[in-house]
Amino acid sequence: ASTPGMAISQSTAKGDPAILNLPLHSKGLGQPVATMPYGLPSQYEKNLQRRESPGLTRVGGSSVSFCPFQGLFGIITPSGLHFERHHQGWWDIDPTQHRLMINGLVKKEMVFTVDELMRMESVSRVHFIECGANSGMEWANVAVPTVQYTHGMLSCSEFTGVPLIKVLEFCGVDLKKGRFVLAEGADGSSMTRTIPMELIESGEVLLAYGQNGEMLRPENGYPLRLVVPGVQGVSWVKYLRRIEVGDKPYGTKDEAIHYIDLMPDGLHRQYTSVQECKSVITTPSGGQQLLSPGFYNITGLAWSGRGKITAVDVSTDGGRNWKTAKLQGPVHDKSLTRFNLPWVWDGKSEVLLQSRAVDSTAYVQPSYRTLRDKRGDKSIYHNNAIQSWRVDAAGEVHNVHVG
Amino acid sequence: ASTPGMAISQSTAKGDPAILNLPLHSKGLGQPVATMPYGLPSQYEKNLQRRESPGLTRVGGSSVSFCPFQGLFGIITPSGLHFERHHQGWWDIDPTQHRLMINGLVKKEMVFTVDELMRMESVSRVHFIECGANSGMEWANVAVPTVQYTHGMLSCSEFTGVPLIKVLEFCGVDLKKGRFVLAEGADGSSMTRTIPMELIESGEVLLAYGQNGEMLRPENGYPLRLVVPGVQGVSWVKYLRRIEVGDKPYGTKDEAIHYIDLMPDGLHRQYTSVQECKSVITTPSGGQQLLSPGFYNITGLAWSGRGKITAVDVSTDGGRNWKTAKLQGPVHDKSLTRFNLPWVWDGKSEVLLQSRAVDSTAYVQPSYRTLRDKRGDKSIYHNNAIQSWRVDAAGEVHNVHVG
Amino acid sequence: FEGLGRVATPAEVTAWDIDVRPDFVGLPKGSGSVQKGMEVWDAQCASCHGVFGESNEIFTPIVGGTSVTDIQTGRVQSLKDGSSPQRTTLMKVPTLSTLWDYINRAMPWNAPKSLSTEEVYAVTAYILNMGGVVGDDFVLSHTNMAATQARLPNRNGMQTNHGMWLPSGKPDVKETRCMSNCTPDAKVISFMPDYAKDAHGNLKDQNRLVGPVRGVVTVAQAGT
Amino acid sequence: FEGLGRVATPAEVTAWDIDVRPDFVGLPKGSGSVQKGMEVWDAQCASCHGVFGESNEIFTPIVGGTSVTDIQTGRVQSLKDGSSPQRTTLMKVPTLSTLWDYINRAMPWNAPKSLSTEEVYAVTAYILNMGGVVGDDFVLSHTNMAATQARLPNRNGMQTNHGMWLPSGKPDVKETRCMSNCTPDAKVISFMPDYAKDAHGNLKDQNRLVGPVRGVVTVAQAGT
Ligand code: HEC
Ligand code: HEC
Ligand SMILES: [Ca+2]
Ligand SMILES: [Ca+2]
Ligand SMILES: [Ca+2]
Ligand SMILES: [Ca+2]
Ligand SMILES: [Ca+2]
Ligand SMILES: [Ca+2]
Ligand SMILES: [Co+2]
Ligand SMILES: [Co+2]
Repeated sequence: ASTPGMAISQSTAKGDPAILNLPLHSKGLGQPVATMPYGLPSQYEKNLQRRESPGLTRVGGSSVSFCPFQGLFGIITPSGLHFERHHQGWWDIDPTQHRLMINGLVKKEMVFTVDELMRMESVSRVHFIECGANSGMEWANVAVPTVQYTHGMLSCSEFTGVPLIKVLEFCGVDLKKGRFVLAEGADGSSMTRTIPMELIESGEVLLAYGQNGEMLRPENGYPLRLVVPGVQGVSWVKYLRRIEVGDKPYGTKDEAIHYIDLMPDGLHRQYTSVQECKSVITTPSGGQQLLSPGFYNITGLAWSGRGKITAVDVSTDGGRNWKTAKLQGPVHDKSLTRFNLPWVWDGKSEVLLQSRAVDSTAYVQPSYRTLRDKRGDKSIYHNNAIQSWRVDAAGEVHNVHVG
Repeated sequence: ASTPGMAISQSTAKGDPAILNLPLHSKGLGQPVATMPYGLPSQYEKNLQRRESPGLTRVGGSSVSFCPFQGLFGIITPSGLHFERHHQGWWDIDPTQHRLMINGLVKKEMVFTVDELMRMESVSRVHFIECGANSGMEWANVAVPTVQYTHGMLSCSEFTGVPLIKVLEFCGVDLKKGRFVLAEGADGSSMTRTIPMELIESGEVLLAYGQNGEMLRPENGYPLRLVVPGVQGVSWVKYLRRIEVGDKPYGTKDEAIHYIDLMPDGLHRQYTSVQECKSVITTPSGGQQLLSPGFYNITGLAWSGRGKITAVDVSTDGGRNWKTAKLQGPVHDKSLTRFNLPWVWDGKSEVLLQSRAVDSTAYVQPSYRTLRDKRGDKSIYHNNAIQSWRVDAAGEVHNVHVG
Repeated sequence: FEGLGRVATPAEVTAWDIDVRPDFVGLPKGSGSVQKGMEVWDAQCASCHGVFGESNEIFTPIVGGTSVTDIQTGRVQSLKDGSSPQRTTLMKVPTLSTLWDYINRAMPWNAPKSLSTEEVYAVTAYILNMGGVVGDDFVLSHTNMAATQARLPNRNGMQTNHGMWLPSGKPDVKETRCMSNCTPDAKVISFMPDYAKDAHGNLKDQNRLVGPVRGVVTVAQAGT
Repeated sequence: FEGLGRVATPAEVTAWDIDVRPDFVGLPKGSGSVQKGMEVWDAQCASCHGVFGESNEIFTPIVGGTSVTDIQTGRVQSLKDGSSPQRTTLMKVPTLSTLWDYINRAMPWNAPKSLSTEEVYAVTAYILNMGGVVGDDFVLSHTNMAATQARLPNRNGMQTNHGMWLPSGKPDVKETRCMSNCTPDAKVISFMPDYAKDAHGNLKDQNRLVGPVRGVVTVAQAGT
């Protein structure tokens, strides 16, 4: 059950050469500080990359690159590995030339520079962003091998910005008539999405410029993007140039042709936005090989667009029996939440791993059976079903569906 | 009071050319996904770099590079901008060849591979790391111009790893006799520091491999470093190769020749480790120029090695009067904590900005006067005095001491 | 926010406020013929979307999968019976404003916002013509947009009575948090077929060199 | 942690367990003379630390600032009266184990762990000799390390009765959280002198191109 090439310490009678023969770095002088004024990961970490799923999309400018959760820790996603979803490519925009316009049902239609937005009172909050199509390839069948491709249209960052409501109030918003907002980007498609005013009134929707301590990355909307906690990524409009306050939804391309969920009766659900409670085991996960029998930490992520994660249960027998995992690390509202459960693999048994999250509204993450019973298997979006990984007798982990 | 080159929108009668003439990115197709399999900041962000302070050290392999807090947001430090402090240079170590040895007062002296450490139950926690010498150049006088150099030996990350106590218990540690631990690195100096067992018993000390979701960066100890929350950075031994359990402190070079604090009576305090409660305003801060009169967000960071931040007060008149700021964003134990206070600058008055933090032990961050009365001004280490920034009548911000 | 921001000029709002809503608020006056639309399409759209809007090369097809009956009912039958292999744009779009607005802001993909108002009307008309929604002599204009929308094959195909617009909405499923003896009949019902094992490259190279696991070798490596 | 880790072999522990404590636990048997130490120093150390250990080029000086009286009292007088411009290593180090251990593990800086045990004893002896702590004919060995340590100029210079080792320790100062009319006499007592304005480069280039502020121009720019 062990794999060739694994790096357990190869002791000779005397001991491990990696200990007995001091390595070069114990016997020499290293690199000076600021060799890398902006640092990068180790050369040994190159396998963890954003990757496309072959065959999923037809052209890179309207495509997705997936986040390599098979090798990540904690809840913060390194910005260099944040998933990407572009509809008309990404840009590195000169922030001195970027503007935000507020128009529509406001007393004063106004224009702000990035300087001005960054002078306003700001907040910093940790939130997940998930594409509505995450896990979308798997509605009907197993389609992809690893957690990078099953769940990698997901990331979590500390965002800094100004609550949109404050800026709207400053412009004299008409909250009685103005129950919807159109957010519009400055990219080729000038990407548009409708946001209900309730969300904005909650104070949670941000005009964000900061991500994990620095400015947003170009791929994520530098210098300004909308942050809409709990809601699918397509609403987090990048390169945000305009906010219009209106009295009706806007029926934009990505709410009338895409991001609509086909139900078994042939009707589409329109304006489905919230990302419901979901979880996935990241280690061990599909395409991985356990090293040897013994102790393992089953670990993964849970999140909910409706609130906080309150519990995650883990099953090693395909859902028959469950144990409650530990929520390690920070637990934030509408944020990735890390869970861990100790586990011993006997080196010979087949195992079916599953995780099931519960959120602060008491919603329990559904099985594929429950979800398909209601929605069929053609809706593409909002697949939050319980994920199963099969550990075979040789310790290889496979993506499977259990029903 | 306004500065040349500032980017307020230059409206002609018809409007701003940046709006009226659609930018290229609104009229073209951008870059495909995964153009950067590991992404980087915008080309317009290059000014924010790790930098050395000229004249501070003599050679780059034993030096420090400072984190550019003048331009950061929230509490997470981007790993590429994490401050560096090396005593014998940094290395990019092959993780398959790295080992951790536990020896001394344990039943079984043991060796672990990185594989094995990463199989253990892990935790993820957000903590600050601050060099004991941070702000050390400023004990007697103002010495450096910006917050990067006054406070930049500081960073904050989400760390993932195994509580050291669990591994020691697994080795059968003798907690009665073994009241001290020696942590040793694998670099040229095989850097050593003594850690009191009380700290380890608290469960807070981690054998960490993860930092902000990915592996530690080479400059920060890849693939393994000790995380000692609340304690000065030199104890967070990088490239960790060995933990020895002993019954006495080890009097290592960095606890008998450096990281000792000279008091006015000519005695040095030895084994000073904790980083006491401290704060600093990052915007506006030294070397910056306010753009124009009007609204600003006074924002900064507070932290304490003794616990959580419970309050931050801000003064705009050099400490005469104080207002309590908002603690925006996550508040964690022994973590950077972001504070914000709205403020209007009239465009003509001189202003003396200060911040003062309070922690969960009710300790109040001291003034320079209070601190120097007790410790003089030659101790180099553990300067947690209140920082003052003078905004002059033209809106330029200067580093000053107020007494 | 004293001192921040300024009032937008009318010309600025005009430059950016280009959206068109389902009730046609925002729609500029104008018109364009199917005839003219064909010219635009063949010159500027067909290279990506195919001469008949059928191409699946650059994006999913724009046209196809709808019937004359669908135009009458406003419900696309093939969405229900699954008879169409793929969902085309015309099978889904319920609002004509959406097509007009999107073409106007985003197409052609590599030169968005380069079309005149007339060209947008015209090429929208031509797409409808290819889908059999309007005739060859049709001229689309701001005066007949509403009437033309009333012929869209899937205009009655949307529902919004679900709990997924707002985080406070009511979920459509309710799983129970069973802890033991929950699904005695559960078994594996789907897995990756062997021929697809290498479809995502060598998974060994997509996992870390150390850690609790290694990536599985899915592509034979040179020299091994 | 079933199945994880293995027992270290004696050879492995020997290879890595090199630390020497103030009570000399860990000190290998051996000896080295001042004479031999001078050879080592001149060949392998002086290039960085200076022929007399006085260099301030690569690191602060090793030797200097101590007196015969200090050797007697075990307290370095110049630490109190500030008569020495800089603190040298010998002015601070209270424990001889520290010097031995550090040279053994870390020096020469560019070739650490290359010295023999004899060389470490010898060069340690030579440093003490340069500092006037031992005579020219002295031989340092494991048997006289303790006695030699009892001559270190600052051996009595440390205190540990402070609250800063553990986060639970008691702070040495107590500021009050005054909120109004707190320091009526407060004034600026220190600021950057004008000649140092450019010492850290052009601050304009160390601040973002947008934001609430700009960096101040501190270095005249070409063409402005
Ligand atoms: C260079 C390739 C290219 C050209 C030329 C082009 N398109 Fe497109 N078109 C695309 C791509 C790619 C998308 C999908 C964009 C996305 O992901 O949002 C698209 C989307 C569309 C859509 C929405 C389809 C849907 O279901 O979302 C319409 C309608 C459309 N194009 C019409 C046109 C028209 C009309 C023209 C010419 C005036 C045109 N296109 C020219 C590539 C092109
Ligand atoms: C290539 C330059 C170089 C050479 C050669 C070198 N050193 Fe050093 N030495 C340094 C540096 C740099 C430091 C400070 C390292 C640090 O920051 O921890 C240092 C530190 C020391 C210290 C500790 C001083 C203190 O106050 O921390 C001693 C003792 C020392 N060296 C002795 C020696 C001896 C003995 C040799 C020869 C066997 C030697 N050095 C060779 C550069 C050198
Ligand atoms: Ca789409
Ligand atoms: Ca040092
Ligand atoms: Ca509009
Ligand atoms: Ca194949
Ligand atoms: Ca030892
Ligand atoms: Ca100068
Ligand atoms: Co999406
Ligand atoms: Co330090």
